[in-house]
Amino acid sequence: MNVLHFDALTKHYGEVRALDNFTHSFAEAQVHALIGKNGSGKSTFIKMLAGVIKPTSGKMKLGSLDLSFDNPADAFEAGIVTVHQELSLVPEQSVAENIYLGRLPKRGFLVNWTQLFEDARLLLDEIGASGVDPKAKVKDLSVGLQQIVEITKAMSFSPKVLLLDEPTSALAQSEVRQLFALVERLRAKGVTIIYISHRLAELPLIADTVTAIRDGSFVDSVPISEASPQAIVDMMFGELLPLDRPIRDFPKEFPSLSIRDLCLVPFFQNVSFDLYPGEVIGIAGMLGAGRTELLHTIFGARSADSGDIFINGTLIENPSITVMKAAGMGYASEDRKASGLVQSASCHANLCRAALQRIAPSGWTSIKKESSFVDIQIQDLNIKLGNPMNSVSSLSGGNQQKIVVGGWLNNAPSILLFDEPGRGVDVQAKRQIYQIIWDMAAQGLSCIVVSTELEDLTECCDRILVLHNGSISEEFLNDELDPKDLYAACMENDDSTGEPV
Amino acid sequence: MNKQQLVGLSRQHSMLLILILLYIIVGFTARGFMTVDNQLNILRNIAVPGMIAFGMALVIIVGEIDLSVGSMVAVSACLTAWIVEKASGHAFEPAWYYVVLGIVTTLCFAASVGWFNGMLRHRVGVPTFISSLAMMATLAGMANMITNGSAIEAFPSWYYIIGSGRFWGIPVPVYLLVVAFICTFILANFTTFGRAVYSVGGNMEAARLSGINVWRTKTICMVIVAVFAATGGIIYSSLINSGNPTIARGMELQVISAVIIGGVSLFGGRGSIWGAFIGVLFLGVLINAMTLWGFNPYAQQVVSGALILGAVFINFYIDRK
Amino acid sequence: MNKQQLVGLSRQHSMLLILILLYIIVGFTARGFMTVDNQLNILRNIAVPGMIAFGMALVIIVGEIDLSVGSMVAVSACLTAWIVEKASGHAFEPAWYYVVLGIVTTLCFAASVGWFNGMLRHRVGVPTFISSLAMMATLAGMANMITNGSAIEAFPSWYYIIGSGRFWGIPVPVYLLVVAFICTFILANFTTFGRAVYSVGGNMEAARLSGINVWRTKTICMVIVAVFAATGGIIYSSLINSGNPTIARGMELQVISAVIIGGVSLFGGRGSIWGAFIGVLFLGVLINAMTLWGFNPYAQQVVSGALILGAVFINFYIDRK
Amino acid sequence: NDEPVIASIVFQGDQFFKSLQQGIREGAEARGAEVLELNVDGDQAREAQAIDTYISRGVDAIVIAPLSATNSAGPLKRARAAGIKVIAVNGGLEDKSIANATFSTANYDLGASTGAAASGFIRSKLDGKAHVGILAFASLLPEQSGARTSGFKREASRDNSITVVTEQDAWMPEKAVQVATDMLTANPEINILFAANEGGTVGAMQAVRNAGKAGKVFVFGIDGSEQLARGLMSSDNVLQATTAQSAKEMGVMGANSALDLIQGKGVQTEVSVPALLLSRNDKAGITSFVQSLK
Ligand SMILES: Nc1ncnc2c1ncn2[C@@H]1O[C@H](COP(=O)(O)OP(=O)(O)OP(=O)(O)O)[C@@H](O)[C@H]1O
Ligand SMILES: Nc1ncnc2c1ncn2[C@@H]1O[C@H](COP(=O)(O)OP(=O)(O)OP(=O)(O)O)[C@@H](O)[C@H]1O
Ligand SMILES: [Mg+2]
Ligand SMILES: [Mg+2]
Repeated sequence: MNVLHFDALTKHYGEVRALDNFTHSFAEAQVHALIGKNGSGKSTFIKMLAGVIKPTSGKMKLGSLDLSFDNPADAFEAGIVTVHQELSLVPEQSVAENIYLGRLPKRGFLVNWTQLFEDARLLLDEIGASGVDPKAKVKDLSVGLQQIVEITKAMSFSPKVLLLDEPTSALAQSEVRQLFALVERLRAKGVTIIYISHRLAELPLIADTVTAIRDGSFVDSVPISEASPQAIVDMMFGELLPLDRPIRDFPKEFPSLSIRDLCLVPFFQNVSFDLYPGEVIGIAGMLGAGRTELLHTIFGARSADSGDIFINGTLIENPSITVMKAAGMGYASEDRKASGLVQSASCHANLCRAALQRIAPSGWTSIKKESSFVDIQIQDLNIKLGNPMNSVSSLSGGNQQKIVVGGWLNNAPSILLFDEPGRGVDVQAKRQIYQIIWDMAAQGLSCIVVSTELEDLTECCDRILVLHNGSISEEFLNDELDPKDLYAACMENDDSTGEPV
Repeated sequence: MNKQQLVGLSRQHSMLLILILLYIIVGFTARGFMTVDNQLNILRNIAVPGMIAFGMALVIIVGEIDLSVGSMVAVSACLTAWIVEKASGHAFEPAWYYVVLGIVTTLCFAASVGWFNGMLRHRVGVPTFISSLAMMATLAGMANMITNGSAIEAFPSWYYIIGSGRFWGIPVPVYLLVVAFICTFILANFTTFGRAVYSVGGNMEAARLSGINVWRTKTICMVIVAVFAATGGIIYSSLINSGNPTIARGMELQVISAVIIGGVSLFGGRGSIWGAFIGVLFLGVLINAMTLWGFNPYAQQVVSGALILGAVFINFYIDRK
Repeated sequence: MNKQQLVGLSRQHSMLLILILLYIIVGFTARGFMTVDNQLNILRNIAVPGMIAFGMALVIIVGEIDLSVGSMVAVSACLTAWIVEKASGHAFEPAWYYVVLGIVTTLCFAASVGWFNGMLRHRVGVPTFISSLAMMATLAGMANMITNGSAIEAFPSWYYIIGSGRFWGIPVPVYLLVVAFICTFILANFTTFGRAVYSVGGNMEAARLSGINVWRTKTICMVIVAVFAATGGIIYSSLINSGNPTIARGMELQVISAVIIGGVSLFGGRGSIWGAFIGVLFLGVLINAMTLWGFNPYAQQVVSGALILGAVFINFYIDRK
Repeated sequence: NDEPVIASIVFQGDQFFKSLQQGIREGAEARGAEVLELNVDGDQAREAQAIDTYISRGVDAIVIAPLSATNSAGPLKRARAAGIKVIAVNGGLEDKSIANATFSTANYDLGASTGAAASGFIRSKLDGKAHVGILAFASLLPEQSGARTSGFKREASRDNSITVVTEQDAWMPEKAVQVATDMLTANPEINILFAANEGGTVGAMQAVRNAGKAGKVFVFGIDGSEQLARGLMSSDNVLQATTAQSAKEMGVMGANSALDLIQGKGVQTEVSVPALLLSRNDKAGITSFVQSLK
């Protein structure tokens, strides 16, 4: 029996056809992977099913029941629960309150706090997140734990249909495995799951079918057994050339960046390494290993407790963002919503922000003067947007990520730090970003790339450092490196998760 | 209790500590400050700004603001007096019939203004900052029009009880303040509505996606503060025994200062009713102390400005640590 | 131009359309409105709130607020007058020496107050809403203390030129308004500083991580609005030929209304100097029309409140579509 | 239409100014003139701007209660230069050449009138000794407030020994209740409260009642209103005397003088409108005052 049925479902935003004539049926009690490149309409599809937005036209059916939602509460009622792509938690409130947001248990007309915390405790235990205190404020948790809370919240509805929009983009492997175990349990209970991810390697582990959308249109749906990696990529992109990481030779004489004994309690201690001109270094590590803090410290956005930073052999006395920027460094942030982009501003403004001193050294600027810098990035990075003057918030996640990167490239940096450049970015866009990194590296740009997806690192980097328990525990030269080895190195003696490798 | 807990406690209650400090200083320097009578005076003086501050705390926590509360106090006093005057002409007795009519009508009027602000925010997206600013002028004008610029004196003789009466030696407004505090405190901390207020103020989109009726929540907060302001107007009308359009000018800023001094975040989602109370009490003690000290009025402005700044400074400074 | 473009245009300029509508209505109903003289009056009357509004637009775009501008106008007028009075006692001639001394000192004083608010925000995290609220009381008290409550009249006879003089028939404050507009407009649209203002207001953390000096940007905005307010005070001191502590009461709310009516977002990051100008002009025309219509002053409050509400309503309503 | 146009400008929205503007309107409309009304809300700059607006509007006369004796002069001088008749009511301008005619009850005289009543009371009831608390409005309108309080102090201390214990600002009634209550707490020796305006007087009266000090503390005030009239009639013996101005009468006189000037007739340039003492001992005077408010 086909439980979820869509008939010519369509959503238009003005001229933009976010989803067009989507017709398909999803079978009951299976995990359906929904894939497609950035901006192909996946989130739009999910949002309609979740009652967040209304379709322009078309029908949705659950079993024999017609679905038409005025608000998210209607969707919950129908048993459809969503974990949205952008985290939607209330940072100031407790984990338990977030899980039962809008549905706090009551005694009379008062909140039943005891029951609330007990229920939350049970749910968290069931999900395997016994480490999370239901009374803790969400703002005090790491992004990964917040994602767990988000999923716990969805679970608490005992859904018939669970929609997961890129739930793993902020998760590390161990947490991903927890999540998958959970998803399997749900499937066994008869829950239908639609699962969006850009991490194609995950699909065979979890999905029963793979459905692809391209530019707002349904392409195909195949059982997982027929979905070889090549087939998936073909569905998403039509044609995609195989990736070829250039093995480059660069002189390892004068490091462009040297880190010596850098410490920041409690995140890391005695971190030392060298980065050579033209080299791309990856930093691997589990979620919460302190990689973001390391990049922030190198970039001068936080001050280190001790340790030295040298650029081109010169000691930087008082590292600050201004000093580091002047020395040719740039930093593409991991969280485009909170710290990477000015969402209320235009794409144009976001592409210029970091490089204004270069674009307009005199302090006088104008749209005209800036335009050439904007156009070149839109072209080079293949950013899909209508008018550069439109607000950046109307772009899909992946295109927003490209804007973050493009903004820094405009500053012609000599050292660029990428924090999770691949978060929420499709394979094609990722490859475009690698290609840019390599092109720039060929001209002498040095890069540090942090990513939770270890495949990203093995695909992109020349050398990979593993940050473990606050220090660099291992170093790999990336020569036919197997992501599995890297994974093992990250996990070794990891007492924080307490899991065997 | 170890050192860390102590620091944590002082952080949370830094404003309380500042208030205690103020009490000590004023107690030693201002004659008559530490008498029971004067303490009751302070409580009575903060009764009206206090209850409005509780409502305002909810409004600010839910992510909105209401600048029309001062005018609402004035128009409510006038409206009540006007209705009592008109009704008493028609001689349906006893007197409390028309006093109740006046009070109920006024509270309904206030509620509908709050509801209107909420609707404008919801349906049209007009920020409450600006709609309530316009409402401030409109209501002040209405107060003047109702009374034709002068005070309406029409209350029966026992009406003074609401604003100036005492039971067991404690002024009636103090009871009202306590009731308002308890109600808002319970509302904010122990009801689903109260938790929704925090959720909506903390992350509106998340609240919406969880099926919380964001607009109802916001609108109810706007209604609550308007009703408290109207109650304040009724208390004042009793205190001065007339409906006078000139009262409560600038009270909105006083109330908002108090709420922020009490640690409610202007960005929404954060703060407490208890904090709002501390903030109001701080300002009340300050005003009382300056009157007792008998400062030159010009110096009072400077000193109170500086002290507010100082208190907020210390408060935020400790929070930073 | 197709239909969609037309809608887009009207959306962007809805406030301008409302303003034009207001012009037409007032032009037909108020005698003497459409004369050149009266239009120049309007411009002169909005000169001071106008230039402050340009500064306030920057402050609000950068994500802060300044509630002390009204008091700053008053204290600046008084300070200038006081310095001129003291200096002229010491008879170092010619008179413009000490006028310049007064003006420069006042501007420096204002700049340092703006800088102080910025620093408090930066170092201690005190929101400017509350620090400037405290500053509002402090400065008002200072104005009273400087002048001891009455006005100081000490200016040389030609001093009237700044506030009441004319060149080629156009009042001097109008020139100052135009200069202020051009400077702020260029600052906001054609300098890297202006770009930084928008970035910081839109997302402070993103701006910081792009290497923008967030605190310098915010502080400079606070300084600009304070300096504009001080300039306004100087203009007023010339207009009424004395330093008077009672001027510009409540101007902060008038200016903030104007800026928001002009489409600047209270949440920062969005808005324009041009919009602020339209907002100020709207309020200026409204006040002028009320004066010319001359109906009952109480009704004037209600009508102006309702009209502001109406304008904002239409503005947001069109924006919604 | 050729009917003369008169602009009527005041600076506050209370009962006194309301009556004043009503007087102007009635006086002017009785003689077929059009009236434009404005309240500048205590703002000196707004007053200057309004006068300029009326100049370009081309009104025939401006009847104004000037906000300040000195600072209001500049724009009125311009009005005069533009051929507009200027009538000052409720206090004149320091520069006598500006207004065509001035109608006033000096603020000092208002204070002095109440002060004289207080002086007699203190002498006969309090053995010539009194501790006085004052409620003023110095941070609202410094000049007027100062004149009223000094008039009071001067007259009240005549033949008595009075001590001004404290002098505070509170001009809105609800604020005045609070401040007066605090004053009585801090200074239990106070037996006389003087308030310099209507709101202050209402507040002081209520504060004494609330504190249960009726018969121990006596209130003297300024301004007249129904509520104050009732206070004077009340048997609780709190409010003793207040000095009202004949606001409406002053308005009618101002309007008439403006119209006379427009028609080219000569007018008296300085008219002192007498202050009207309302006292507990003069019930008839109070009754006729209340009649005049209707
Ligand atoms: N509110 C909106 N207004 C206008 N266009 C929009 C809006 N939301 C989405 N779009 C457009 O609709 C298209 C589909 O967006 P959607 O967010 O569904 O993509 P996605 O497949 O989820 O991409 P990603 O993998 O990057 O998250 C994009 O071109 C996007 O720019
Ligand atoms: N605000 C905070 N309060 C307390 N602990 C925090 C806070 N922010 C981060 N941490 C902790 O600091 C450690 C490092 O976090 P960080 O965000 O740097 O990790 P990361 O390696 O960048 O991981 P991610 O993949 O989530 O970006 C984690 O243990 C995290 O839980
Ligand atoms: Mg998406
Ligand atoms: Mg990180």
